[in-house]
Amino acid sequence: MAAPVAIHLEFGGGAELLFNGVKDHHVTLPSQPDPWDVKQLLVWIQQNLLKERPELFVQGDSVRPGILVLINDADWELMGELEYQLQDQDNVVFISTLHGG
Amino acid sequence: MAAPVAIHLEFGGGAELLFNGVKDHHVTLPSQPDPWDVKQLLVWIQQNLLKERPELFVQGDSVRPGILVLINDADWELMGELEYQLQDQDNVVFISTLHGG
Amino acid sequence: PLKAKASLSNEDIMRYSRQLLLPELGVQGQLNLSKTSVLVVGCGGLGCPLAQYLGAAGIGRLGLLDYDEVELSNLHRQVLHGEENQDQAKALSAANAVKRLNSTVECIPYHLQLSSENALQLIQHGKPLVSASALRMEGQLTVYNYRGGPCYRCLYPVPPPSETVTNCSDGGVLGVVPGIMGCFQALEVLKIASGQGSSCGQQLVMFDAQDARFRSIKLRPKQAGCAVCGENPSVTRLVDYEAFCGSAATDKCRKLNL
Amino acid sequence: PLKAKASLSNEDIMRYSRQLLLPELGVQGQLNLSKTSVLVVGCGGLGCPLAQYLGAAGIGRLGLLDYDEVELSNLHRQVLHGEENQDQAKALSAANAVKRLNSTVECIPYHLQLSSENALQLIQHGKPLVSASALRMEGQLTVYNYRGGPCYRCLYPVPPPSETVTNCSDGGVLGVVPGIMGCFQALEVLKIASGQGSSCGQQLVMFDAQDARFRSIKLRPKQAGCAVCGENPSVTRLVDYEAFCGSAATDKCRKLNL
Ligand SMILES: [Zn+2]
Ligand SMILES: [Zn+2]
Repeated sequence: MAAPVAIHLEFGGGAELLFNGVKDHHVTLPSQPDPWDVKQLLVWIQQNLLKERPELFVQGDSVRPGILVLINDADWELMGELEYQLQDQDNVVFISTLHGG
Repeated sequence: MAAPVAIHLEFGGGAELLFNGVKDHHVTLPSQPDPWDVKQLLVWIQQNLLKERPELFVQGDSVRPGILVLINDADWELMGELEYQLQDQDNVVFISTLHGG
Repeated sequence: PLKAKASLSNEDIMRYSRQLLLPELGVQGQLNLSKTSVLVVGCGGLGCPLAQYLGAAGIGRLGLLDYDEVELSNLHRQVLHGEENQDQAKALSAANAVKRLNSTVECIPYHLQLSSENALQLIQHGKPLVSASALRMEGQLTVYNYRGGPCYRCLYPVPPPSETVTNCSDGGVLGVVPGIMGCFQALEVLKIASGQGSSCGQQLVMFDAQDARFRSIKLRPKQAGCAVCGENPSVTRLVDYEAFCGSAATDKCRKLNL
Repeated sequence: PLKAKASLSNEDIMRYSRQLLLPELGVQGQLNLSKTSVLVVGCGGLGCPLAQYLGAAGIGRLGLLDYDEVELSNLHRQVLHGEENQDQAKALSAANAVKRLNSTVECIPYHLQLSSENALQLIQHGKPLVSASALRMEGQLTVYNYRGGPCYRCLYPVPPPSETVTNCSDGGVLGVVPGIMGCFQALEVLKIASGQGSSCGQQLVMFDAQDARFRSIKLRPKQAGCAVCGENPSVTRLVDYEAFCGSAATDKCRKLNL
């Protein structure tokens, strides 16, 4: 069994509007047989945090195009994307790309 | 004997011009009988780093008026000023107040 | 004193529609802006963008203070003025430019130098002061007299020796650096005036344009022993700022509610 | 193409004296600016301060592109325009305003929408793109196509669904937020054009105006499999940006060397 994982989730660029406008979430992912990866985190967020319109957050088993995912202040592409295994105290940011000026 | 202390010194707002324009200095203060405090650090900086015009950096045994001192991103006034005892890996910033626009 | 508007006109609603949509501002925030007076001290590199964005956003009254006239060497950063305004008073040139953008703002040019004598008439004691400066490739910003934070004198009880004070004519400045800092001042003024509140009280914000890096540090609170704002103030009238800190007061650009 | 100046005139030396003093710029940096052409795509909330500070600093040629006309609801943030410019083409109004500030800059207004057809004429392939956006109380900035960093398509291989794209008319925006971001764009353009170099390549800079907080995050490098800039590009002509991302291209304000 993998131990519970405490992580910090942030939503920005408008993505927070899908979470009652709350930008910062300190959450603990429960103990489970295998380590938590980002793919499982997305499912957990949908089931536990997402308040409305899931199609604005996910597409298939990934985030929808136009949302950047950052793990510990780096583009998730540098970290293994969906396969990245979450560590205790990780910081995961979902930022919607702004279009405006 | 207190062990050597490795600290990060930063100069900004023009104060770096007294240090050959170098803003970041990683230095190790040698072992000495008592713990290092900021008052002793100022003497050490004058003897080891300061390149020119000490009167633009110190006045008496403190920094000259118009230079703010920050210890680990907080005003040194909150930390005990000259009496603060330096810890390994501390970050000390000397920032000259800008006048211009 | 400014008369408070009871409601927004149709033209106001049209003009400010994009910011009225913001939950952080809304109609009440806009009405709050319209009853606020701001004194912009210095219509230079900081004061130009500051006045421009305060005027555009619908501040009620804008005092524009500068003793100087527009010169060619100002135009790389003092973007409210134009080539045709050379030799004109900066206060007047700035007021005319803000009027072109928003004629509903009451602009009052003061072609004079802030001194301990006239400051008492112009500045209401204890109002927040959004102060910024910019030199070379660096900027700094602090909100003084705000929610338990320090006043200028709390932070600098002793003035810096005048020979240590560098200004833009000596040290140079990239024009867009005061541009960024002046916009930042406007943001904090608008947050305070609309009722949202500033997040920069008791903070020093530092900007390094070379690294494109901002950094905030926590300052001391209001000092009980401060000669100006402390429990037993020894300075009960405004000190002459220039005498106090030895630099031309107009090098600074600051905001004070009237 | 712009002819390179061999030296600065006396008037140039006077006008730019405060920035010529900077070791980071100097005479060579100023000459570099004078031989650079920049296309400002969109003369709105970002493009106004961007064009203003690029013009003031002495960029050689400034293309100003916008298909839209000035409306009252623009003036809370589009500070190059004035009340008298309502119904005028933004590109023209912006060009006239920059000219008033610095008549030595060659301003070329383009009253049209950027499309895959005209983009090929206007934009030189592979030049750095300083892109920013601002909405509500937030801003973002990235420099694309710069020193091994990604292009837009590397970062967003699939366009966002159009129903997820919010613009200023839907979401609202505090005017000074694009003010800060447009100044920031100008800073990075000036650093690139003068030869100093940008520190924002392969970075996303995010600004939260409510907390007055900036933050930078590291982006992926240029992607070998990218359809535009990769090793086997499948897109060999410019894609229609609007078709690609489903938002009006003019909501964005970007810079491209000609
Ligand atoms: Zn005080
Ligand atoms: Zn690419």
